[in-house]
Amino acid sequence: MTDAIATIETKAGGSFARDLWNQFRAHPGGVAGLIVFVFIVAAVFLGPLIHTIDPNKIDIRAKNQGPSLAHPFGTDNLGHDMLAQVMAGGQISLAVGMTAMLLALILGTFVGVLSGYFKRIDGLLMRITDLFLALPLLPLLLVIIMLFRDTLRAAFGPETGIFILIVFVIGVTSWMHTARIVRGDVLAVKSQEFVLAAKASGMWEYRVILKHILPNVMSSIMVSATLGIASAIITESALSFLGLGFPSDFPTWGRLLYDGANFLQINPSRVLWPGLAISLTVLSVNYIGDAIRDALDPRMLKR
Amino acid sequence: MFTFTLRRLLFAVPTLLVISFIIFALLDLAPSDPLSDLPLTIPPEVRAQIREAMGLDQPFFVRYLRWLQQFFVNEPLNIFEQITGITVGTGERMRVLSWATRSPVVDLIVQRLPQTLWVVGLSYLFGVLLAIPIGVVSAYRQYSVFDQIGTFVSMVGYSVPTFFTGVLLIVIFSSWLQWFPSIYDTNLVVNDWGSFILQVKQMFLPVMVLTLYNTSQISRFVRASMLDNLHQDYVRTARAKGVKEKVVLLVHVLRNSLIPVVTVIALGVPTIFSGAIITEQIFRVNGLGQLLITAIQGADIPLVQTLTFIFAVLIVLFNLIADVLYGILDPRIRYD
Amino acid sequence: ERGSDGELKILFWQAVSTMNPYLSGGTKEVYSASMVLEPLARYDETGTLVPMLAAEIPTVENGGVAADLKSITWKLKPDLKWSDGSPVTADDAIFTWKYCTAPDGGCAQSAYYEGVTNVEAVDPSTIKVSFAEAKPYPYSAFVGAQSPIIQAAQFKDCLGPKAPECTAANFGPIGTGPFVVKEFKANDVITFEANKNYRDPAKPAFATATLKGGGDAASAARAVLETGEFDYAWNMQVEPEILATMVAAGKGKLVTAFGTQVERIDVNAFAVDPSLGDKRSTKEAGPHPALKDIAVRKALSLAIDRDIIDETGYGEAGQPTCNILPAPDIYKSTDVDWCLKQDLDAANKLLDDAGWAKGSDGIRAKDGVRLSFLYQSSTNSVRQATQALVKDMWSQIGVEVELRNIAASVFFGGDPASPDTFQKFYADVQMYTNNFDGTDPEKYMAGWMCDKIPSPANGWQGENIVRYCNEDYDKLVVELGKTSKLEERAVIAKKLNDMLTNDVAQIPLIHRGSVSSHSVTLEGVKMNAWDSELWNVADWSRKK
Amino acid sequence: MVEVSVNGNAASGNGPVLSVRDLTTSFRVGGEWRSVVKDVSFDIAPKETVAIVGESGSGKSVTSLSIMRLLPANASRIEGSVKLNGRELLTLGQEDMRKVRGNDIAMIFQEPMTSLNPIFPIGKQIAEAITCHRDVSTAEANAEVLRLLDKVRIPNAKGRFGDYPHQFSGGMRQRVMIAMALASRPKLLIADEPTTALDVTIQGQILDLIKVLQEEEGMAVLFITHDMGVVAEVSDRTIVMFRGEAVETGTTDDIFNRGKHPYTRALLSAVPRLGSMGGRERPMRFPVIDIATGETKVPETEAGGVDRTKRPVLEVKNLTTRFDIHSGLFGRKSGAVHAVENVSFDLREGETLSLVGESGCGKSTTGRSITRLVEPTAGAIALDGYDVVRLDRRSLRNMRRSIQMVFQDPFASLDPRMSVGSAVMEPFVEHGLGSKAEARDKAADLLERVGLKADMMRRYPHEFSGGQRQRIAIARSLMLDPKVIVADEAVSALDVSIKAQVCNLLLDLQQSFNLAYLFISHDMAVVERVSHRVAVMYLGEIVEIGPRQAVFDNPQHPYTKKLMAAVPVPDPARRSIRRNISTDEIKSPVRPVGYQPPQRQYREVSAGHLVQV
Ligand SMILES: Nc1ncnc2c1ncn2[C@@H]1O[C@H](COP(=O)(O)OP(=O)(O)OP(=O)(O)O)[C@@H](O)[C@H]1O
Ligand SMILES: Nc1ncnc2c1ncn2[C@@H]1O[C@H](COP(=O)(O)OP(=O)(O)OP(=O)(O)O)[C@@H](O)[C@H]1O
Ligand SMILES: [Mg+2]
Ligand SMILES: [Mg+2]
Repeated sequence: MTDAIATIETKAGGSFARDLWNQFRAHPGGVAGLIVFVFIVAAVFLGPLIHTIDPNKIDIRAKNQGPSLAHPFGTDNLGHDMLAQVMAGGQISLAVGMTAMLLALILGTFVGVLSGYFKRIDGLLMRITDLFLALPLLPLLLVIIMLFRDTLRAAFGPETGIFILIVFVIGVTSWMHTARIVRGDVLAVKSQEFVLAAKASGMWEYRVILKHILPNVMSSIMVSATLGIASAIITESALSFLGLGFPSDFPTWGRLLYDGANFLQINPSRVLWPGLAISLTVLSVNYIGDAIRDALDPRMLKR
Repeated sequence: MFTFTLRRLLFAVPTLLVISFIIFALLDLAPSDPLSDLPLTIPPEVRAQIREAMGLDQPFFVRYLRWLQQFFVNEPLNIFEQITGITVGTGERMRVLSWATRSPVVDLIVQRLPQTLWVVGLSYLFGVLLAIPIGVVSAYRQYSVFDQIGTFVSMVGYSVPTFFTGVLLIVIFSSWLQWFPSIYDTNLVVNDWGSFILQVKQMFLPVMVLTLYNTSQISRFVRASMLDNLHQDYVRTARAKGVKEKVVLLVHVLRNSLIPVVTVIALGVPTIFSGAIITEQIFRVNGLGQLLITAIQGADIPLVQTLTFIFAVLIVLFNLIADVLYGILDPRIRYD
Repeated sequence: ERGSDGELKILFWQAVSTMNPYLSGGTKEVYSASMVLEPLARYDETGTLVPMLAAEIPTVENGGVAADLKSITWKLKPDLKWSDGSPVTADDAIFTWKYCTAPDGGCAQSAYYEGVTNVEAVDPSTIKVSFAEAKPYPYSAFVGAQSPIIQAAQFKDCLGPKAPECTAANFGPIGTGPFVVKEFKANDVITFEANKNYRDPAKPAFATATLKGGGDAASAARAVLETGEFDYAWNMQVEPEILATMVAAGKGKLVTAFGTQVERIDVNAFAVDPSLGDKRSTKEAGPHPALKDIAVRKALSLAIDRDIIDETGYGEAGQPTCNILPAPDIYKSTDVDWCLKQDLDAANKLLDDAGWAKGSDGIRAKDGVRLSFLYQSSTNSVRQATQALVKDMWSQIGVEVELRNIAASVFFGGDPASPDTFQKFYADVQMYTNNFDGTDPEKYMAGWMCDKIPSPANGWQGENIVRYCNEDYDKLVVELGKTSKLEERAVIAKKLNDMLTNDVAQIPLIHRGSVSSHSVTLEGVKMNAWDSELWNVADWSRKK
Repeated sequence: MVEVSVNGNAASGNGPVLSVRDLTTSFRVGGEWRSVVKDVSFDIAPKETVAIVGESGSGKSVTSLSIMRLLPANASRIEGSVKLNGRELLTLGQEDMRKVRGNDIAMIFQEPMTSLNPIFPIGKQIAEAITCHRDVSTAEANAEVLRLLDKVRIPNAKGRFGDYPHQFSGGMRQRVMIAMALASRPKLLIADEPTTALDVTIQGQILDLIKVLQEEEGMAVLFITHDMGVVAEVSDRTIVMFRGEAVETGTTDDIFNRGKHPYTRALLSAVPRLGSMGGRERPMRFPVIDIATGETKVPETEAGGVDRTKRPVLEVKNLTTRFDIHSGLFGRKSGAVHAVENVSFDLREGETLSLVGESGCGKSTTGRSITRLVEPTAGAIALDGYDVVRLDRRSLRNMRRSIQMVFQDPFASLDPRMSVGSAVMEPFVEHGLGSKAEARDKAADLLERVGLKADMMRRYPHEFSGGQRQRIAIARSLMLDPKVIVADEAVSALDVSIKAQVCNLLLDLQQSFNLAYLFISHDMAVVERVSHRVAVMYLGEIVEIGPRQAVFDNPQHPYTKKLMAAVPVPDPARRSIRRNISTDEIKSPVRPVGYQPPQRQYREVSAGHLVQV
């Protein structure tokens, strides 16, 4: 009888993903963020099909121009078309953001889950986390470039090689927060009875982790993911800002911003567009993260 | 609690040793060279002599052990002597010397600390002080206009990189309006009203940029934590007792909400000491961040090693402090 | 009148790390020390030697230099005083020599004392410097900002390995110059005050001076040219159009001086294919498959439009050049100018004639060797702009380029383990600036001799980065070493320069000047490329 | 007690303390207003105890919170009228309402664990209730707090003044809550399920305490519960709520003996009554009554017996499980929790052995030791041919096919992010017992067996009620065809009627699959109903074990007797009987290093009925 009551109250059917999407849609900031983000991604990847100027084409006669029909974002001091550069830079920045985030996420989740789940190695892993927090990024980057650049260049070509390096360095130095958060969540999830039930049914531990622990810490992981994209884009920008990072004919938003900073007064659009692109991307991604967190909030799932 | 702290402290020693070794090895491996900014006109033989004088020709382990001795024995003894005036032993011992300046690293750090504390520390403090009320009101009036705006501003605050806002602010306020200096004067001594105003002026822009960032981040934490607690049963109990709403909010909810926030704040303190590299660079505040970045660029290994190691110590220490604070603030947590 | 003009504010965007030029050879350290420490003689803005502590410049004619060129004798000005009031004597000079040559001292300027066998006091104010061999150009020890006299009394306990421990002395050396260090904050700011015992009672005009460090070139320029917060800023490596807008603000102006700096592209004589591993860029690797062809090298040089590079990256601070030895005037060759004007047609023709035919991808190749080069340089916005321009120009003659920029601390560092140093040159072409100190090019030109090629055998320590090897060239260098007459030396030096350019041992791009900016209210600045920029800071004053 | 008619205006001399008229409370859910309490009216006279009883979700708490106006202001709407001594509360200003709360009406909540602020000492929290309504000095307030703590029978009140909530057991915390509620001598005390989260023995203590205090203070009590036994014990009048409506109101006696509404009868029938099994040997199903018609849907029937000739499927010999406590600088062992000490029993096919005992006595640990979810310290366990204590990882996994667990919390024991279909199929798939399709067929079959529909497999746990979830958990445990099921408080968290259903289900399944149950519970009434044999645990040891009939009819050990006495009796006639239960907290099983547990002797009272001496 009470079963009947409960059944009345449940929404008929509806898969998990659809629920999630419905929750997500209820978050105006998240929806706005998603629209902006999709727009940026589309602009960056599809834009070059419309605006076909080669980003590395030099037209020295047309340098330092303001916005015009031919160059909607103006040109830089070598006569590169800024719109083409911003789009090309966006492709790299977004790709770096995504992949570095993924790497950081995988590492962070791995460490977080292990140290949350296995009490014995918790202390050790957390101290390793401390170590990585203390590691200076720049010397690490230099060392890694020295050790692996040529091998990677030989294997993947110069561009992909340096891409892998940068992504690796950013990923390897930014997983710690994810690890800490995931660890905390795992500690909470681990003590729930369904984990015990799974263990009691004779599942291998690793299967328990994969099928029960991980999905339940997903919400923090997703939030870390969105924050991770943002911080990876900013870190890459900061690396470019400090003069490391990609080769100079490889525009990224950070490098465009850095190179443009001095030209702010002559040609404000050089700073404005990449700066805006970085800020908007990070902002939209953060809003998406917020919405995902709200949507995945167990309080929302459990009535 | 005491034994917990003690045990963690004891455990910290080997941890830190390992960290120091790894950092040292990393720096040693790094291909940058302390002599790289010397003019190319200085011939190779002279360079070799300079290297030798720096001790660079010694094997890796010798250098590491020497650094350990200098850092863990000589420097503390030196500080001890300076404080007490008692001379221990001959009083002559090798201190950790920077390669670039040939002066004791610790002195450099002590010299840089004030600027960093003023600018980065103050903005952290402001950040915390602003974030708490903002977070509280945002959570209490969830989805209100204040909350929406606050959320947006704080999102912007930590989405827009400081190297963008910083450059923008300098051009607007230093170049066009000329309200604030674009260069931080570390020699300024605050001894009267006028110099105080100057100090405030030169700190304004960097502190503002960093405060915005810190406030944004911490207020998010406060808000989330407040929201968690606002719906707890004990809040209902307090209301059912007839406690005033203000007291419910500020005593019951806030106190509980601050527990996780305090640990987040504690974990953030080490970043004050690492300085805000980019912000310091942009506003030319010659603090610890700037010291570190010049040291890294100049491959000044003793300086980088010491700075990063001190940073590591702070991280480990504040991790511990965060845990201990948690235990103190939350009576339910009892380590041991 | 001394001290009447208040405070002088100088900005060095690379901060000064020590005031002892013997412990750090960095330009910024040498310049800042020159406000305090003085040599016996130094170069003026034209590159002429002028006496400082010395009463006059010794020459063979006035008997100061021995006829056999094996010794030089300096006389001090009368009544010279250190800033602490004690007299300057020949012993201080002797001590300075001992200080810099003491074993394990790591003296950065010991090259200035190379070949010096003895420094002795003839009398308290007369110093005799003896050389092991005849020195056609004996003005090295105690000459120029790099080799000033330090006070024996202050540094007497700082010899050899103890040198770095004398922090107080290194940060606040007692000198004879117009200023005295009041406070030194390493890598940050130095505060000076006027030297009460300076030999000219009317100077310096400023009572105090601060030398602030940190930031970047553009913001330093802004602080002088736009906001007027500082009086003088050094090394304005900023894109010309930015400087132009800043100058338009009317608060300051730019000053330029041309020394011997040449921005050049090195072309590697040896093969550098990564598959060669450790043999890369050494004789064992064999000649570079493409760059061994002079037609290719010449075409590369011809294809470059140096005017555009100058205009985008250097402006007033640079001039297109084909010379690797661009100054002083008597050494400057005027014979080679074939590369000054870009000539794409000629370059293409050269390559066509040499059999480098364009492939389907537009890249030239011959016998399976593609004209595809790795082009490395240090990280620096002007260099990266130049790289981009050159890449574009070379693409127009069917040459493909991969750019790489390496952190300066690595590129110019000598870490033998690093593959990225400019000495190792694991690239087809690379770009940087080099020059020589003072005005005499002998040592500089000797840097292209066969035995100066860096290799694992000499720990990659050799000046012949381009791995040029030409017997005729070596012979000429030896001859230069034996010639003491200035005019004859000049003829030989020019010949050497022309050989290098015509053989395209490297591609000179820009004769670079040093640019600094100073406030319009600052008077007396005489930009000097041969010595410290602050060489005449005693004469600076505030415009009334 | 004064008889007050339902529509209280016929009240004698003094009117009702609280008068609720047509109370309707709605919540805004997704933009729509949904009423969860509809037209509820009742009065409470001074010194009277009125109980509201009903299933979970029937609107009991919302009713009480509406009276207190503690619902979230922007998402709820309260209509009707609530008068306190004639004063309308619903239109009162915020500040005036605040003065009513805690002062005129006080409230105790269900969850003593979370209802106290964890970071303030309890003394301070009680004092706050005083100081926010009266202008008294701190010293006076503190003196008053001590008096209150004494009053709610907290031993050593002075010493515990500065303690924090987590340092108290659940029962003690509930006493603190009561002390807090009494602080301003309210006219009305609302107790919202004050004992639901507590142990039987503690529940008895708290009920007694409330009764005593009510008499002493002379206040009216609105008592909210879903437990008819509790209702019978405490209330003068009873309101039965069903889906937001008050379906029946009357004196408790009337409700119990002459309840008319089918729902009331359904509620009553589902209440396990201690002693109702007198004379029966085998477990018996609960009757289930249809709410709509009032007819008995499932009649009471006796369950199957046990074949005593076969070998037991589970034999436990001298099982001991201890948890080491480490402390000090180097984390040396400083003691141990003796959670399970020297426990022996056996279990046959088709048999239910119940483990009973108060919270923390080691019931769960025993269950987990048997499945090796915790490592036993000593002892031998033989399960279906496996030597459990000495298994390697692989055979342990196989062993677990023979023994499955069902846990207490139906909300926590299913992964919220896994569809129930996958959840049920999972063990089968993980053990590679067959294809996905086979797993699906089997899961569908089992879901139907436990009374759910196979097409629910695609739904997620949050779309099910607690009872349904527990069925799913049971279906999952059956997926591997186990011989033994450890049901760890499997029905404790469920509503009465659902509890009955799930118990019936368990009995059915036992018969069909010949399952052996290790039934862990602290609910004596349920245990009496479902088990063949009973073991009573106290501080990690079995103090009494034997056939159910023998233990219940003839309890020997003092602790067993105490447990029996604590069970509320769903008979209003026996209301005035007081138990005189001590106010002690539960004893701690923590022992220092080197502690030697005493050798225990057992006395056989009758066949198979052993008692510790
Ligand atoms: N804040 C709220 N917003 C929306 N719906 C609510 C809210 N609080 C309660 N409800 C709904 O009101 C109904 C009645 O809830 P209530 O808490 O009164 O039940 P109850 O009888 O006290 O049950 P239990 O025995 O489980 O405590 C439930 O369906 C619940 O989901
Ligand atoms: N993993 C563990 N580590 C330390 N002590 C434990 C652990 N698990 C249980 N205990 C302790 O062992 C004792 C017995 O616990 P157990 O959970 O078996 O009790 P229980 O009878 O099931 O109680 P409840 O009715 O509250 O579930 C308790 O004192 C408990 O605190
Ligand atoms: Mg309720
Ligand atoms: Mg239990």
